[in-house]
Amino acid sequence: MNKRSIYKRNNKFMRSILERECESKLLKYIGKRVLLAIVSILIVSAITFFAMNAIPGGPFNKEKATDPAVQAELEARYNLDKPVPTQYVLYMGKLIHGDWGVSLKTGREIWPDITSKFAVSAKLGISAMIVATIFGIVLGSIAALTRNKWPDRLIVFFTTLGTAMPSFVLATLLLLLFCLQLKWIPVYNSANPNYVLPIIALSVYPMAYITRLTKTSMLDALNQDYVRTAKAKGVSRLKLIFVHALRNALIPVITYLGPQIAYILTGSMVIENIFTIGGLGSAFVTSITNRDYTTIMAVTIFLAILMVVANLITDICYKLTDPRIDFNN
Amino acid sequence: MSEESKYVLEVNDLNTSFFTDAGEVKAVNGITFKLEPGKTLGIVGESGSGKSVSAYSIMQILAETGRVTGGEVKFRGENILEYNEKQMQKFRGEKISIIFQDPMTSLNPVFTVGYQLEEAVLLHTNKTKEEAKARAIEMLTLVGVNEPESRVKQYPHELSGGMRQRVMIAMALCCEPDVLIADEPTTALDVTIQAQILELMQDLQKQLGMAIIMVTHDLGVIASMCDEIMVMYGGRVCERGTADDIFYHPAHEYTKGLLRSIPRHDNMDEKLVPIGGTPINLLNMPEGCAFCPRCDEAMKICLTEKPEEVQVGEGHTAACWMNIKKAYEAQEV
Amino acid sequence: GSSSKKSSSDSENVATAVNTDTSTLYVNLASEPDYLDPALNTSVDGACLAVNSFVGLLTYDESGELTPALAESMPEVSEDETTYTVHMIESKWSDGTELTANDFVYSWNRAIAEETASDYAYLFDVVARNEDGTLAVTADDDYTLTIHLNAPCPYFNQLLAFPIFMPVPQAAVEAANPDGTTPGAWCQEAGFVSNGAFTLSEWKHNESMTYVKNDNFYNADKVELEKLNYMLSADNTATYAAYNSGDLDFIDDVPTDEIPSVSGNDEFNVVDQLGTYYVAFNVGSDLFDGMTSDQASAFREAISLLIDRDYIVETVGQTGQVAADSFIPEGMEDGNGEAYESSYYDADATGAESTEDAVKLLEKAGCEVEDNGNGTYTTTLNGETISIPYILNENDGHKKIAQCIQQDLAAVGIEMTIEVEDWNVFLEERKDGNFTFAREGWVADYDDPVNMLEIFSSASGNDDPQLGKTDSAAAPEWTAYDELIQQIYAETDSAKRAELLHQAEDMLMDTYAVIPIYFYNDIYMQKSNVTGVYATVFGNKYFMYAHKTAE
Amino acid sequence: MSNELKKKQILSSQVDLSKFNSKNFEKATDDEKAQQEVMGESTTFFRDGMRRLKKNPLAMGSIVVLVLLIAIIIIAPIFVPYSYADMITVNGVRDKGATNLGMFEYSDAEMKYMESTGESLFPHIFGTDSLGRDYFIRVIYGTRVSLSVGVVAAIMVLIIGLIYGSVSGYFGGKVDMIMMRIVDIIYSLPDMLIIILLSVVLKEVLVSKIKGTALAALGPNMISMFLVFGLLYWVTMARLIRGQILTIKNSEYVLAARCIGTKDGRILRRHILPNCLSVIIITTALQVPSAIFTESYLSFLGLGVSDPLTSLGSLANDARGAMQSYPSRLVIPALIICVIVLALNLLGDGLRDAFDSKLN
Amino acid sequence: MSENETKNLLEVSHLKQYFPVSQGLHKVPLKAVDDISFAIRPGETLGLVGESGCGKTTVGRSLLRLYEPTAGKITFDGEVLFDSGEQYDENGKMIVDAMGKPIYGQKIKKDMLPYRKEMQMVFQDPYSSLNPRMTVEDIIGEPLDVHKLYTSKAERREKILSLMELVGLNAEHAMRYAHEFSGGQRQRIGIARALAVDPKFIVCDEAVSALDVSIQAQVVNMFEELQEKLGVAYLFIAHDLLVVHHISDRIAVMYLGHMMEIADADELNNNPMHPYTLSLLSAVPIPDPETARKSKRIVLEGDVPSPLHMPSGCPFRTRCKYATEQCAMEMPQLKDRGNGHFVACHNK
Ligand SMILES: Nc1ncnc2c1ncn2[C@@H]1O[C@H](COP(=O)(O)OP(=O)(O)OP(=O)(O)O)[C@@H](O)[C@H]1O
Ligand SMILES: Nc1ncnc2c1ncn2[C@@H]1O[C@H](COP(=O)(O)OP(=O)(O)OP(=O)(O)O)[C@@H](O)[C@H]1O
Ligand SMILES: [Mg+2]
Ligand SMILES: [Mg+2]
Repeated sequence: MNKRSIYKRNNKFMRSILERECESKLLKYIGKRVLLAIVSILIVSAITFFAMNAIPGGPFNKEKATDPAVQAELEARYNLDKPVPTQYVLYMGKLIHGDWGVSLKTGREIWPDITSKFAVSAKLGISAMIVATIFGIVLGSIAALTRNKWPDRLIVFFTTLGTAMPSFVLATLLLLLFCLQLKWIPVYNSANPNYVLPIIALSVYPMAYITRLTKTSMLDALNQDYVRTAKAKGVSRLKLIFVHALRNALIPVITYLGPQIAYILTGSMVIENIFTIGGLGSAFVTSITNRDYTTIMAVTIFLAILMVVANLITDICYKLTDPRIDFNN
Repeated sequence: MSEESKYVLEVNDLNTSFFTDAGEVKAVNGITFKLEPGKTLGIVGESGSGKSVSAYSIMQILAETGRVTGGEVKFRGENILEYNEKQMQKFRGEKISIIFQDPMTSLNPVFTVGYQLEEAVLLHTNKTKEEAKARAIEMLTLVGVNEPESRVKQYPHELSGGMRQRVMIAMALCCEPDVLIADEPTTALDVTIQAQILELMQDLQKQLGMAIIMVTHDLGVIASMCDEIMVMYGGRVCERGTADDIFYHPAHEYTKGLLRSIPRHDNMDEKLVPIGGTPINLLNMPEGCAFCPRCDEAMKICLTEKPEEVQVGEGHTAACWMNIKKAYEAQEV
Repeated sequence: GSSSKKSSSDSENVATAVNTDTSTLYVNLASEPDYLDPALNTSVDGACLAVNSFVGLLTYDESGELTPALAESMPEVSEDETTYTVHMIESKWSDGTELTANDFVYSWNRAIAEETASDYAYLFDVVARNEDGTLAVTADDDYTLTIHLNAPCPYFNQLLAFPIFMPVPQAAVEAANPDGTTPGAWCQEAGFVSNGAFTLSEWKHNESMTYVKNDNFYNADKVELEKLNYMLSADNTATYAAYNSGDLDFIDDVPTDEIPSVSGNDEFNVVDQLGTYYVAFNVGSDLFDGMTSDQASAFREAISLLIDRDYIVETVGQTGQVAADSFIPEGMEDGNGEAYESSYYDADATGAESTEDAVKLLEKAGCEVEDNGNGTYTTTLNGETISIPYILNENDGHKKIAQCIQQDLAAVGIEMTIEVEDWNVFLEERKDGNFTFAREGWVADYDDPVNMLEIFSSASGNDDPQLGKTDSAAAPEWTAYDELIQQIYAETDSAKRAELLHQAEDMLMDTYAVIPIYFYNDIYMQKSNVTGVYATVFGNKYFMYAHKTAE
Repeated sequence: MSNELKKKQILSSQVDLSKFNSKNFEKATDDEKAQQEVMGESTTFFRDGMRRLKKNPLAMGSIVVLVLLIAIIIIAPIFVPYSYADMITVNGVRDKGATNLGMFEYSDAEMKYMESTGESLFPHIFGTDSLGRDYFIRVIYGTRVSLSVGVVAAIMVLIIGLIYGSVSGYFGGKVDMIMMRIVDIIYSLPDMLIIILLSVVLKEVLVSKIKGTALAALGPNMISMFLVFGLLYWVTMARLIRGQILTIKNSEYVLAARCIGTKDGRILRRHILPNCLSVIIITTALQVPSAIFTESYLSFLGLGVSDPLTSLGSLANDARGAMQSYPSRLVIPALIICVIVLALNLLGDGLRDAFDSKLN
Repeated sequence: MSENETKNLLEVSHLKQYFPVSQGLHKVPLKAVDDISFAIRPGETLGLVGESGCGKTTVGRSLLRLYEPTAGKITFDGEVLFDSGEQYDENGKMIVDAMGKPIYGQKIKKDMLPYRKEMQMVFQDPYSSLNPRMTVEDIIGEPLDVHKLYTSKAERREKILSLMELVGLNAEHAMRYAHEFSGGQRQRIGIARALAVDPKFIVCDEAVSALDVSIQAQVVNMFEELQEKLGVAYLFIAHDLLVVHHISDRIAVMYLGHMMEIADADELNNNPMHPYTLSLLSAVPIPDPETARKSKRIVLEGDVPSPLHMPSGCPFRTRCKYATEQCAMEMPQLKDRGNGHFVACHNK
C-alpha cells in the first residue's frame, strides 16, 4: 500500500468519526430540545387546564336546562365533580397512557377525531404554505431586484393589500366573487370539495409576509461581499440570485415559516367556517365555546406538540441552510 | 510579440460614477494605466480614493447605482466595456480574477469551500464535476492549504482568516487568469498572516506568470512587491512610477505628505507630519486639484485648474502643479 | 366504456354538477350534530336527522297530523286514558333483523336509565313505573305494546312520535358500550343500524353527512330519494350562498338581512312553529330593590308596553311572525280539543302608542317621570337614571331585537346596555339568575301549554326569571304557581285542566317577568324542483318523501 | 543634480509653459483653500429620515390618506344630523320604511315630509341598515372605534412589551432566560381560550367598574380585548425590544458611557432607548393594524364592541349576512379597513426604510 | 515586578480574565488573558501589540474594570482598585496550600466611579463608539454631567468648547451629530470625551487602526501633544507595530493571552529576543523599498491556536521553530534580561 492510500483511508476513518460526532451532537441537541419541550408542554397544558376550568359555563349547559340528576351523572362520569387539581392529575395520567379521552359534547373518541381533522387542516395548510412560499419567494426576489421601480412598488402594494383585509372579509368576498358572481367554483360539493378558495384565503397573509421578508433579506444578501465574489467569478445573474443570494436570504424566511407551519397546519377557524371545512381550527374554537374540556386539552396539547416539532424541524432546516449555526451554542 | 499585445490590460481615461440620492459621486475620474504580463502594478491611496471602484469597473462588478461613464478597458486589445453581460460572465474569473479585502465576508457562508472552488472551475472549463474537484484540491495544495481533501468539505466559517484568504486566492487562480486584481488582500489579516499571504502571492506570480494589480492603502505592502506604483487621490491618478521613484523622489505633494505622515524606521524619533484637513468629499469635488484643500503648497492655479499628468522622469509621472511651477521658474530664470 | 366514465368524472368538477342528480337531496340544517342517538339528541336539527333515519310508533304526515308508523293504527286508549295499547306492524332494522315490541321496551328503559343520562328522559315521567324503577311498558307479544300512564296525558300520542321514543338496536348499543360510560357510541360513525328512511353512509365531520335510502324502512316504497346529503355548516351566509349557487336544494335558515329579497319568492317557505320569543326579567335582581312586588310588576309591565313589537316583527323578523300578546303561542291546543287562546294586552298598540300608559305604570312603580315635551320622557328612580343591562348570545337577530328594545326604552329615558355573552356563559348566567334582563325563547316539544308553563315552576331548571327561587321582597309570591302546575299534571278532567292552564298563564303574565315579543314561525327555502318536504310545528323536517325533478 | 535638470527638460517638452504667469503659482491662502472644502448641510437623524420618507410615494400617499380619513371622522358627525344608534324618525315618528335604503335614497315618509315642508333632509350617503339607521354615520363611528381600539391596543402592547423587553434585555443572564421562557410559553398558549377566559372573567369585574364612563359604551368585551392584547400580544414587542437592547447594550458607545462612569439608568435613558426608539415607534405603528384585525376577528366571534356602538369589524361581520342583497354594506367597511391597514402598513414600512435601514 | 525606582501610575499583576463559553452542555473558561503583569509610569506610553484575538482589548477593559477580572491585582496611583486575593512568591508562583488551593490574602473591590475620572479609554471604532443620536456637545458633555464637573450651563459649554479646541475640532461643530464627521474627526470627539474628566491615564484601544494613513498621523500627533501638555499616560493598543513603535516608550508583546516580551521601544525593535517578536517585526511591511528588499521575512507557519484549545506550556511553541520539550511542559515566566527588557522564553 502506498502512502497516499493510507492517508486516504485514514482520512475516511477520520471523516466517519467526525460524522458520528456530528450525529451524536444532533441527537443530544434534539434530546435537550425535547426535554425542554416536555416541560413547556406541561406548563402550557396546566395553564390551559386551569384557565378553562376558570371560565364560567360548563360542557353540559343547554338552552333547555339539563336535569340535575343527569348532569350529576355526567359530571361523575368525566370526573368533573372532583377538585380541579385532581382532575388535572387524572387527565395527565390518562394521557400518558395514550388515552386522550372522549369529547364531553359528543361522547366521541377524541384522538381519531383530532387526527382526521388535522389531516384535513394539514392538507389545506400545506398546500397554502407551499403556494405562499413559492409565490412569496418569487415575488420577494422580483421586488428586491427591481427595488424602487414599478414592479417592486406593485408587488409591495398588492401583497400589503392582501394582508389589509380581515380574513373573514376576504373569504366572504372570494365566495361572493368566484362562487356567486362568476360561478367558477361550487360553494359546497361534499363528494369533491374544491379547496382553491380556502387555499387562496389562507395563503394570502403568509405570502405577503414571505414576500416582504424575502425582499429585505434578498436585498441584504445581494449587497453582501460574497455575492460580489461570485459575480467576479463569472456566475450568471440568475444563478447569482437564485443560488448565491437566495440561500442566504432564505434563512429569515425559514425562521418565519417554522412557527407559521404549526399555526397554519392547525387551521383557521374563520376559513373553515366559511368554506365548510372540517378542520382543527374550527373544532378548537367550537370546543372552547362548548366548554368541551377534554377536547380543549387534547387540541391544546396537540398544538403545543406540533409547535415544538415544527420549531425543531425549523432549527434543523436552519442548520441545513446555514452551516454557521452550531447546535451547541 | 506584436505591439498591441505587449500589454495584457490597458485602461484609458476610465470614469465611473455612482448615482445616489445625494447626487452623482464621481468615484473614478479618468484613470489610465497599462499592465504588462507578469508584472505587478500597485495602486495606493487613502480610503475613498477610488481604488476599489477602479478595480470593480474593470471587472464590471459595480454596485447597482454605479456606472462606467467613459473610457475604455482593453484586454489584449479588446475593449471589454463593450462586452455584453454574457461575454462578461465568460470573461470574469477566466481572464481577470479578483481577490477581495475581507475573506470573512467574501466567501459565501452557506456553501462549502469545495463547492465555491468547483463552481469557478466549472464555469470556465468543460471539466466534469470530478475533475473540477480534483482541480479544486490541486489549487488548495498550491496555495499551501494543508489537508485539502478534507478542507473542500468545510464551510468558510470553519476556517481561519488566513486560510480563507488562501481559498480566495485559489479560487481566483483556478482558471489561470492573465490578470489578478488583489483588492487589499491582506488588510483584514494579522501581520504574521499578512506576511504569509504576500509571500504566497509573490511565489504564485513567479510560478504562474500572471500580472497582478495590487490595491492597497498600505505603503509598506507595495514597497517591495510592485514593479510600478500608482498613487490615487480623489479618483485621479496623482503619481505613478517605480517604487524607488515614489518613495525616494515623490513628485506630488500628496505623495510627499503621505510619506511624511507614516512612521518609518528612519523617522521614529521625529514628529510625524500629518496631512491636514479631512478626506475628500466626492460629492463636492474642488474645481481644481482634488488635493489642494489639504495641500500646504497649494497655489492659485491649484484652486481652479486640474493638473495634467506630466512625465517627471522615465516612467515616472505626476499630476501636480508644483512640477510645472518648478519648470516655469526654471524657464523664468 | 371508459370514455363515458371519464366524462362523468369530469362533470363532477363543474360547479353546478351536484344538482343535476335528482336522486340526491342536498340539505343544510345546521352544523355538526352532537348526537345522532335519538335518545341523547337535544337539538332541533338533531331531531330532524333523527326523524329521517329513525322512526317510532307514530309519526307526522304531510299535513302535520299524527299518523301511525310502526304502529298498525293509532294506539288504543283505555277508558281512564291511562293505558295505551299499540299494535305494531312487522318491520326490520336496516341490517335486516326483526324489529319487535321488545325493542321498544328496551329502548325506552334505556332512555330513562341513569347512565344513559338523557336530557329528555323527563318526557317519560308521564309513564308509570314498575317497582324496580323500570317503565310500566310491556311487550305483550312481538308486535303488541302496552303502556301505563300515571295520569291521563292529552299529548301522549305526540310523544310517541318524539325522537326519544324511537327504538334503538339493542345488540349494537350494548356492544358499543361495554362499561356503560359511552351510551352514544353505537351511532357515532357512519354505518350504524337504524330503522328510518335513511341510514348514514358517510360522515365527514364538520363538512357533510351522506345518508342512503334504507330498503328495510317500513315505507320504503314511498321513498324516491336514493341519497340525502347534509351540508354541516352553521354559517348561514355560506349556506345561503350554496343554495343560491345551486349546490343545495334546501336550507333551513336565511340570513335576516337577505329575507326581504326572498320573501316574495316561491322557494321561500314560512311555516308555523309552536314557540315564543320573549324577554325576561330576573325578579330578584337589584333593579327592583326597594320596590314592592306590585311596583316591580308595574315596572315590568311598563317595559312590556314600551316594546314596539310590530317594529321588531317587521324589521327584524320579517317573515310574518305574530306579535305576541300572551305567552302561550298561537295555535296551541288546550288539551281539551280546542285552540288555547289568551290575550293580555293589545300587541299592535305597544311601543310609541302606549308610552303614556307606560309612564303611568312607571310612576306607579315609584319612578319619577318627567315629560320632555317632544314625546320623550326622562325617567329616574331615586334620582338616578335607570340603566338595565340586557344579556343575549351572539346572533344577528337577537342583537337587532336588543337594539330595537334599547331604542324603545330610550323613549322614556331608560337606558339599556346590550351585553353579548358567550353562549355557555349566557346559559349559565340566565339559569343562575345572574342577570337583570335577558333574551329568551322557548319552542314547545309537544303541543300542550303545560310544556310552556312548567318551565316557570320553581323546581324547573328553566325558570330563568327566578320566580319562586329568590327571596327578594320585590319578587312575586310563587308557591301557588308551583301547586297549580302540579294540579295540572294530576288533573284527569281535560276541561278543568284547560282552565287550570289559563290560571297559570294569568299568574305568569301578571308578574310581567316574562315579556313575550312574538310567536315563532319557521322558514326554509327549497328549490322549486323539489316537492314533498314537510315540517312540523316543532321544527322537524321530513325529507324522505321528497320528490326532486330535473329543473 | 542632473536628475533635476533632466526632469525639467522632459517637462518643458510636454507642457506649454507660456500659457502660465507667475500669478498662477502664488501660494493660495487658507481661506481660499477652505472654500474648496464645504461640509454638507447639517442634518439630524430625523431630518435625514424625513428626506428619505418624502421620496417614498407609497408612504407619502398613506400619510395623505390617513390624514384625510381622520379629518373626516372628526368632522362628519358635526354635519350629519343622524346618530349611530337612532333609527330614523320622520316628524318624531319611527319610520318603518326607512330600512335598507340604498345610497342617497330617501324613504317614502321622508319624501312626503320633504314635499310637504319643502325642507330638504340630509341624504343617507351610504343608505340605511336593516334597522333603519343611517349607515354613513355608523361607518364613521365604526372607523372611530376601530382606529382608537387600534391605537390604544398598540400603546398597551408598547408599554408592556417595552417594560418586559427592557428588563429582560438589560439584565440579561438568568433573568433573561426565565423571562424568555415565559414568553415562549405564552406564545404557545391558545389565545382563543385566553380571550374568552378574560372576556368572561373580566366582565364580572368590569361591568360595575366602568358603569357611566365612556368605556361603558365600548363594552366590557372591548376592555377585555385591550387586556388580551396587553397580556398576549406584547410578547412579539418584548422580544423585539429585548433584541434591540441586547445589541445596543453591547455596542461600543454604551461601553464608552460605562467607562465614563455613567449609571445604568442614564445609560438606558440616554443611550439605549433613543437608539431603539425608531424601531419601537415603527413596530408600534404596525401594531395598530394588527389590533384592528384582532378586533374584527373578535367581532366575527361575537366578542366585539357592544351594540349599538359599532366598529368596522362588526359592521363588516354584520353585513356578511346581507352580502348578496346589499353588498355595499360589506364592501364599505371592508374597504375602509383595507385603506387604514394598507396605509398604516405602507407608512410603517416607509418609516422603517427611512429610519431603520442598515444604509444609515 | 521589581521596578520601583519611580513610582508607577498603574500596576497590574497576575491579571486573569476568563470568559465562560458554552461548549456542548458545559461551560468552559476561555482564557482571554492569563496571568499578565505590567506597570505604567506617569506620563509614559506603553504600547501593546499582538495578533488579533490575543487579548489586548481584554487587558484594556479588565484593567478599567469594564470587565470584572477573574483574578489579579490592579493598583492605580498607589490605591488598590481590585485584588482577588491570591498571593505570589518571588518567582511569580502562586502560593498554595497543601491541597493546591490558593491561600487568599485580602480581597478588594473598590467602587470605580471616582477612578473613572482618572482612567479613561479611547475606542477603536470611531463609528460605533459614538452614540448616533447625540450631538457632539452631548457626547463630550456626558462625562461632565456624570461627574458633575461644572456649576453652570455656561461653564459646561465653555468646557466643552475648550475640549473641542484642544483636540482640533471646530466650535461650530458642537451641535452636529457624529455621523456627519469623517473618521479622524470622530476619533477626536472620542478623545475629547476621554479628556473631559482630565484623566491621568488613557487606554487607547486601537485608537488609530480604523483611520486612514494620512489621518492616522494627525491623531498620533495629537496623542503625543496631549501627553506633553497634560502628562497623561497611555496604554496604546495597536497591531501596527510601526505606529506603536513611534508613539510608545515601551512596548509589550502579547500572544494568546500571555505576555511574551516587554522592553523599551527601541530596544525591542533593535534587539527583539522572543522568537515571536522577532517574526512579528520581520513580518511588518516596511514602507521603504530599499529596506524591504534587503530584509528577510521570517514567515510563521500556521495560525494562532484557538484560545479554547490552548497548547500546553508555552502557547507559541506550535509555531516556534526553536520549540523544545521544555516548552511543551511549562509556561516560561517573564524574566528581566537587563535594561528592563523582559522576555518569557525558555530558549533565549
Ligand atoms: N455603491 C456606492 N454608492 C455610492 N458611492 C460609492 C459606492 N461605492 C463606492 N462609492 C464611493 O466611491 C468612492 C471610492 O470608493 P472606493 O471603494 O473605490 O475607495 P477605496 O479607495 O477602495 O477605499 P478603501 O481603501 O476604503 O477601500 C468613495 O468615496 C465611495 O464613497
Ligand atoms: N465578552 C467575551 N466573552 C467571551 N469571549 C470573549 C469576550 N471578549 C473577548 N473574548 C475572547 O477573548 C479573546 C481575546 O479577545 P480580545 O478582544 O481581547 O482580543 P484582541 O487582542 O483585542 O483582538 P483584536 O486585535 O481582534 O481586537 C478572543 O478569543 C475573544 O474571542
Ligand atoms: Mg477599497
Ligand atoms: Mg481588540
